[in-house]
Amino acid sequence: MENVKPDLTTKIASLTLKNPVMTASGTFGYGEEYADFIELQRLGAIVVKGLSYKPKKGNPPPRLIETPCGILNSIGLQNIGVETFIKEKLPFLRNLQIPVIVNFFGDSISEYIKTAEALSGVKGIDALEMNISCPNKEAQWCIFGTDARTMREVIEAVRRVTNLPLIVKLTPNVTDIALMAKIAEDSGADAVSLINTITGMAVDIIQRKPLLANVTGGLSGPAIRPIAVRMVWEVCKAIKIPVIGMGGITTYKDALEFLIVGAKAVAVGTANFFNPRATIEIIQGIENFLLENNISHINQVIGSIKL
Amino acid sequence: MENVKPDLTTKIASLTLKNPVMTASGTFGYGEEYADFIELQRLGAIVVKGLSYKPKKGNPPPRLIETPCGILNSIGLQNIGVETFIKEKLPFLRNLQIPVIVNFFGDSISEYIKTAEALSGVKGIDALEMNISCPNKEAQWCIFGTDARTMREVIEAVRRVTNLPLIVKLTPNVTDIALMAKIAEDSGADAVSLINTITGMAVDIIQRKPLLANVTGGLSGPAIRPIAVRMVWEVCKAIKIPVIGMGGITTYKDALEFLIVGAKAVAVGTANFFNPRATIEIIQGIENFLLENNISHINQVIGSIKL
Amino acid sequence: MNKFFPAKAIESVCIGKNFHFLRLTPLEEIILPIYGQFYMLQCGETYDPLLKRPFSIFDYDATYLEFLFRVKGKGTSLLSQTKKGQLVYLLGPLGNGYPQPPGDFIVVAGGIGIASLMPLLKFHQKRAILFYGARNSDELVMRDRVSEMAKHYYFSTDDGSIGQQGLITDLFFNFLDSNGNLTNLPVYACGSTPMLKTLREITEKYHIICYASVEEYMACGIGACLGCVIKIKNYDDISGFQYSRVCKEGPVFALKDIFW
Amino acid sequence: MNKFFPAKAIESVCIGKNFHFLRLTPLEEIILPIYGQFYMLQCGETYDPLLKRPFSIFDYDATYLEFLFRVKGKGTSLLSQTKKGQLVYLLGPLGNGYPQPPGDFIVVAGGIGIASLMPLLKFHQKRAILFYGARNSDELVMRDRVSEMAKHYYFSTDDGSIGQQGLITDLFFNFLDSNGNLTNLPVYACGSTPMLKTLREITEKYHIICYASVEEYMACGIGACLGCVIKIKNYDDISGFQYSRVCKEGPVFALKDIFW
Ligand SMILES: Cc1cc2nc3c(=O)[nH]c(=O)nc-3n(C[C@H](O)[C@H](O)[C@H](O)COP(=O)(O)OP(=O)(O)OC[C@H]3O[C@@H](n4cnc5c(N)ncnc54)[C@H](O)[C@@H]3O)c2cc1C
Ligand SMILES: Cc1cc2nc3c(=O)[nH]c(=O)nc-3n(C[C@H](O)[C@H](O)[C@H](O)COP(=O)(O)OP(=O)(O)OC[C@H]3O[C@@H](n4cnc5c(N)ncnc54)[C@H](O)[C@@H]3O)c2cc1C
Ligand SMILES: Cc1cc2nc3c(=O)[nH]c(=O)nc-3n(C[C@H](O)[C@H](O)[C@H](O)COP(=O)(O)O)c2cc1C
Ligand SMILES: Cc1cc2nc3c(=O)[nH]c(=O)nc-3n(C[C@H](O)[C@H](O)[C@H](O)COP(=O)(O)O)c2cc1C
Ligand code: FES
Ligand code: FES
Repeated sequence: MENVKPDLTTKIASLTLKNPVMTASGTFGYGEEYADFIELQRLGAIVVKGLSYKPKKGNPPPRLIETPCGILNSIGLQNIGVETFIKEKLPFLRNLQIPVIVNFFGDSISEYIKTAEALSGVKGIDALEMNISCPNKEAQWCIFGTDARTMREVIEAVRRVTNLPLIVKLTPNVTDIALMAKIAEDSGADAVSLINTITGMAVDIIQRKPLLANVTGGLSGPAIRPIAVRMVWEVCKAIKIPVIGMGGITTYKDALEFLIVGAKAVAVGTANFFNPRATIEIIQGIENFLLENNISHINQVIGSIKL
Repeated sequence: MENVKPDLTTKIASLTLKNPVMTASGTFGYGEEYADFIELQRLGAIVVKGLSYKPKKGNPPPRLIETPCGILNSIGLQNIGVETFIKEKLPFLRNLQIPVIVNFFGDSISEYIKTAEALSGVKGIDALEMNISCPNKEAQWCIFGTDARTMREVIEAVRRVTNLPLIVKLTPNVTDIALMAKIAEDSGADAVSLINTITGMAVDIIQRKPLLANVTGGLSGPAIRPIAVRMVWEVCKAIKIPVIGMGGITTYKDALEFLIVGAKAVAVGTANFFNPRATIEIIQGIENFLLENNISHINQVIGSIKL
Repeated sequence: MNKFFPAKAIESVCIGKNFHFLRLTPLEEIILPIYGQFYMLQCGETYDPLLKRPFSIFDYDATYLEFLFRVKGKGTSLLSQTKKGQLVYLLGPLGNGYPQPPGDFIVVAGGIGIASLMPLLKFHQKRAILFYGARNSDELVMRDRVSEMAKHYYFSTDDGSIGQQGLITDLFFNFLDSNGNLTNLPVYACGSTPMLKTLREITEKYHIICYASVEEYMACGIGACLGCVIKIKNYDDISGFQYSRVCKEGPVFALKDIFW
Repeated sequence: MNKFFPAKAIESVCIGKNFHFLRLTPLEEIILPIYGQFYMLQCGETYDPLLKRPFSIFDYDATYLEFLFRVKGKGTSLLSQTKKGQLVYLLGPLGNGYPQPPGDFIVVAGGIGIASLMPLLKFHQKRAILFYGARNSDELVMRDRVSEMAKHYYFSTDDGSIGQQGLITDLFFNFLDSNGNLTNLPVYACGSTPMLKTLREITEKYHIICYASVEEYMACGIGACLGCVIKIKNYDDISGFQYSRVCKEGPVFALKDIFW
């Protein structure tokens, strides 16, 4: 039998990705950092570091520490702000001819609105990913993504001001992730992505103080993969809009776990740090897997789990 | 200066432990399995595999799979039941002259009551640890430990029927662990222990089916330690009753992280599997640490975190 | 009784693509294993891989322990990089082991399953009729060393590169067919699940007693985690089965008792 | 420009308790580093340790790369077990490197900090006045190889086992005190934070330019994660500082600009 190159095309709302592998926000800078290592054009999509309206300094160091099979980080959402991004980083990304997804956040609903508006209608930005795992300035006790009512409010507000495909990025620090996904769907999201990092902490036993200046940080990397796969599976069962899966993906096998439980695309995060070629190797690995198993289209893998 | 042997004594409700290191339920069998490897008498306390009123067969295999720095298990609470435990396992444990804590669970409030009653007033059982991370037969949509109202109900019910020190074991699969701990405290718990395993999933990409027969399982081991430390820290700040910390503890350094954020004792779980001498090495390690740092009492370490 | 102890690698050699042989000298007095028992071996120095891996004892006396294994995933891959002189930590001997053969007996080994059966052959020299099959001659590892212990031996390979072409169970079946008098010998077997399933059909047909060593994922190896269970027939229970721990009640079970 | 490439270990030797020397031959054409740059080296084969570790380039040409490191935790411990012939994956060259010295210059090295400064000495032979201190003579590693590149050299150890007893910064301070004319030479430094802080006091006092290579935990090494920042003075910003990435804007900073 002749081996035909399998079709890896997948759709996230109105975006068509030539393959289901994208980068996870905050782990791929603004793309250019990885240009020495891979052909960026081969990516399914590129998701940039989370932006706020104004530049943000981020947290004091130390900001990261390795833990067993994972890392804890508290970058504190340092970023260059919307304006500088559009001026200095977007032209390069636009040239790549692949979907550019801009991750953004705010510390109040009005900040979210302002940022979404500033990013909409800009040539070269193909979709928005809304990070709702951020502290809520107005209600000190919660982050946007853990309280159902606040979450609905902020998503609806953003939905009203943008026509771009809107991906809502869910936090795993909740009791019922499927419920949160449902709320995102009902509030107007075109897709959801998950998981963001899981809150963790590490202690310097000699100094008796936290190893991160910010006390707690977000856990990512292979350690969290089983939790992420479970959550993506729960969400895929609960909603109809596309799901982008991530959390600890390091090899094509990991990526396939997420696709099999129902994710339409996956994002590679921490793995980029220890293997700058991870995304490309994963794309290649998925393609080979389909070839070897005589599967002509990635759609036949997505959601194919047998229970 | 002369080095005096440091005092490791710690108190959990009315129990006095000669050191803060206990075993985590389900990872130490009924104690006797480890008698070849360590002097069981040296443990701070022993916590046995979770018991239900009647014996339980547990889940079909495969029941466990290794994941990066962790394991996923779905034993399904297989156990020999209260009666056989008291008859066949307790005499051995009683002889050890260390506190014996019995972990138990039910699938309905009445099962919890029945089991707690059967375990109370039995010579050799020094405290009960109530596992509330079990599916609730009466309310299919929840497990006891994730819904505030159900949790309160079941703890209050058990509290009414036992005078033994009651430890409530919290599940980490919640948005706000401090809130759950507060509910346990308010409902009459004498102490809380955390964390139980985090729900996860792994997929066989060739067969396209879950690697565990039960689909999902509980993640434990070093991978989850940063999450556990964070949760223990949050709980210690929120309640006054003693906290027993666990999740990924493998070395004395890990144990100290939990003690420093405020746990009065720690439990060692998955580490027993790959190092049957883990508990003893941790006790020894803590003792040496205190000696080297001229700390005379473990109380000076507990809760000593500087923020 | 079992122990957790360090041993020193005195031989560590690749014996064919993806097969490795390890000979260790225990650094403490050991408890002598019995045939069919196994050890948990630490692979690597960090938390990944996390768990020890189970391996049957291939050969031993009071001064050495030998293991034969297939390089499968990351644990065995690291273990195969063990250098001469390096320390290896082990836990064991574990499990029940094979019951003592009453006289002559039959051994059916599928691939690396031979590792578990070797001590039976060694301690009952020239008493066993050995059936040993593998994918090809390369994977029929240590065949000279094991076959010289047997009274008679028969090899098979999937590709016919050595011995008879085909499955070892076919070879065994044909053998029984033409040697009816041998159906009163007990069979000792270790191999893949498909092999054991076929073997069960055969031995049930001839009413032959068959002991099989089986595999299941293990965490503790000492009966504490309840992770390694398989379904074993139990007519005292209304369900007709019970879960037995491969590491404690096994790894050797009467093949007829396994609930597949 | 930087690259991710494999190299083969051609020398891997312990050079004193907890110190290791590694010489690699790149298996691909490399981009030549400049002094003060570093590489991220993969330690081990599994996910634990997860991240690559940063190491300064100690010596190099187009055909080899050398690293000198202290065995600290699990990453360096695994790396120190590299066997001759083994593959090591690296990413680099990374970071900014030291600015070119205009003529003669001063080098102040604390312990393993020497690794970062060696190429400066090598590529400007007999131009540097070297101050090299460590805890004791065992930890004053490679002192012959580095000192022969210097114009003058001075050693110090905490225990006085070699060179002058005391801190290298004290030695340096006394030297300046009695050689006032040398305060116009730029200083290149690498060592512990306390050492650099003292050095800052000294160099500020004498208005000497000082370039220091600093360390921070790193994940990516290429400027993408923003994990490795330190506070750098920036009077254009109302806060008076900015966070700069050690892996990209550093690891070499003008010592006076560091906001401690
Ligand atoms: C009692 C017993 C005796 C054994 N004796 C031998 C022997 O003598 N020679 C030999 O080559 N192999 C033997 N095996 C199988 C051997 O344990 C596995 O091949 C090995 O654990 C694979 O580890 P890995 O990390 O290389 O593979 P991975 O697939 O990366 O392992 C991942 C996880 O799966 C487990 N696992 C994978 N395959 C098996 C398996 N077949 N059985 C049990 N657990 C498995 C591992 O222990 C680990 O926890 C035996 C298994 C058991 C249960
Ligand atoms: C630019 C740069 C150049 C360096 N050059 C050298 C060199 O030439 N020789 C040498 O011996 N050391 C050098 N170091 C320090 C070296 O990177 C650490 O000692 C090493 O990462 C420790 O890893 P570990 O796993 O053994 O220790 P662990 O303590 O187990 O490491 C845990 C984590 O902390 C990080 N870490 C620990 N110590 C340091 C440190 N001092 N700096 C940065 N990260 C650290 C590790 O990278 C890892 O992520 C350099 C560091 C940097 C930033
Ligand atoms: C250093 C770092 C920075 C991150 N920054 C962002 C961010 O700005 N916005 C966001 O939505 N997620 C951010 N994330 C989360 C990742 O996008 C991803 O959801 C998470 O790391 C899990 O995937 P992984 O395990 O593959 O890394 C960040 C993660 C890391 C490790
Ligand atoms: C195989 C296994 C069985 C367990 N059984 C129980 C149980 O019966 N009851 C319970 O409360 N917790 C049970 N646990 C949870 C542990 O007691 C502990 O909370 C958890 O594993 C986290 O600690 P660790 O990372 O040190 O293992 C079990 C854990 C494992 C791995
Ligand atoms: S491996 Fe733990 S009970 Fe068998
Ligand atoms: S290490 Fe990632 S930005 Fe410097």
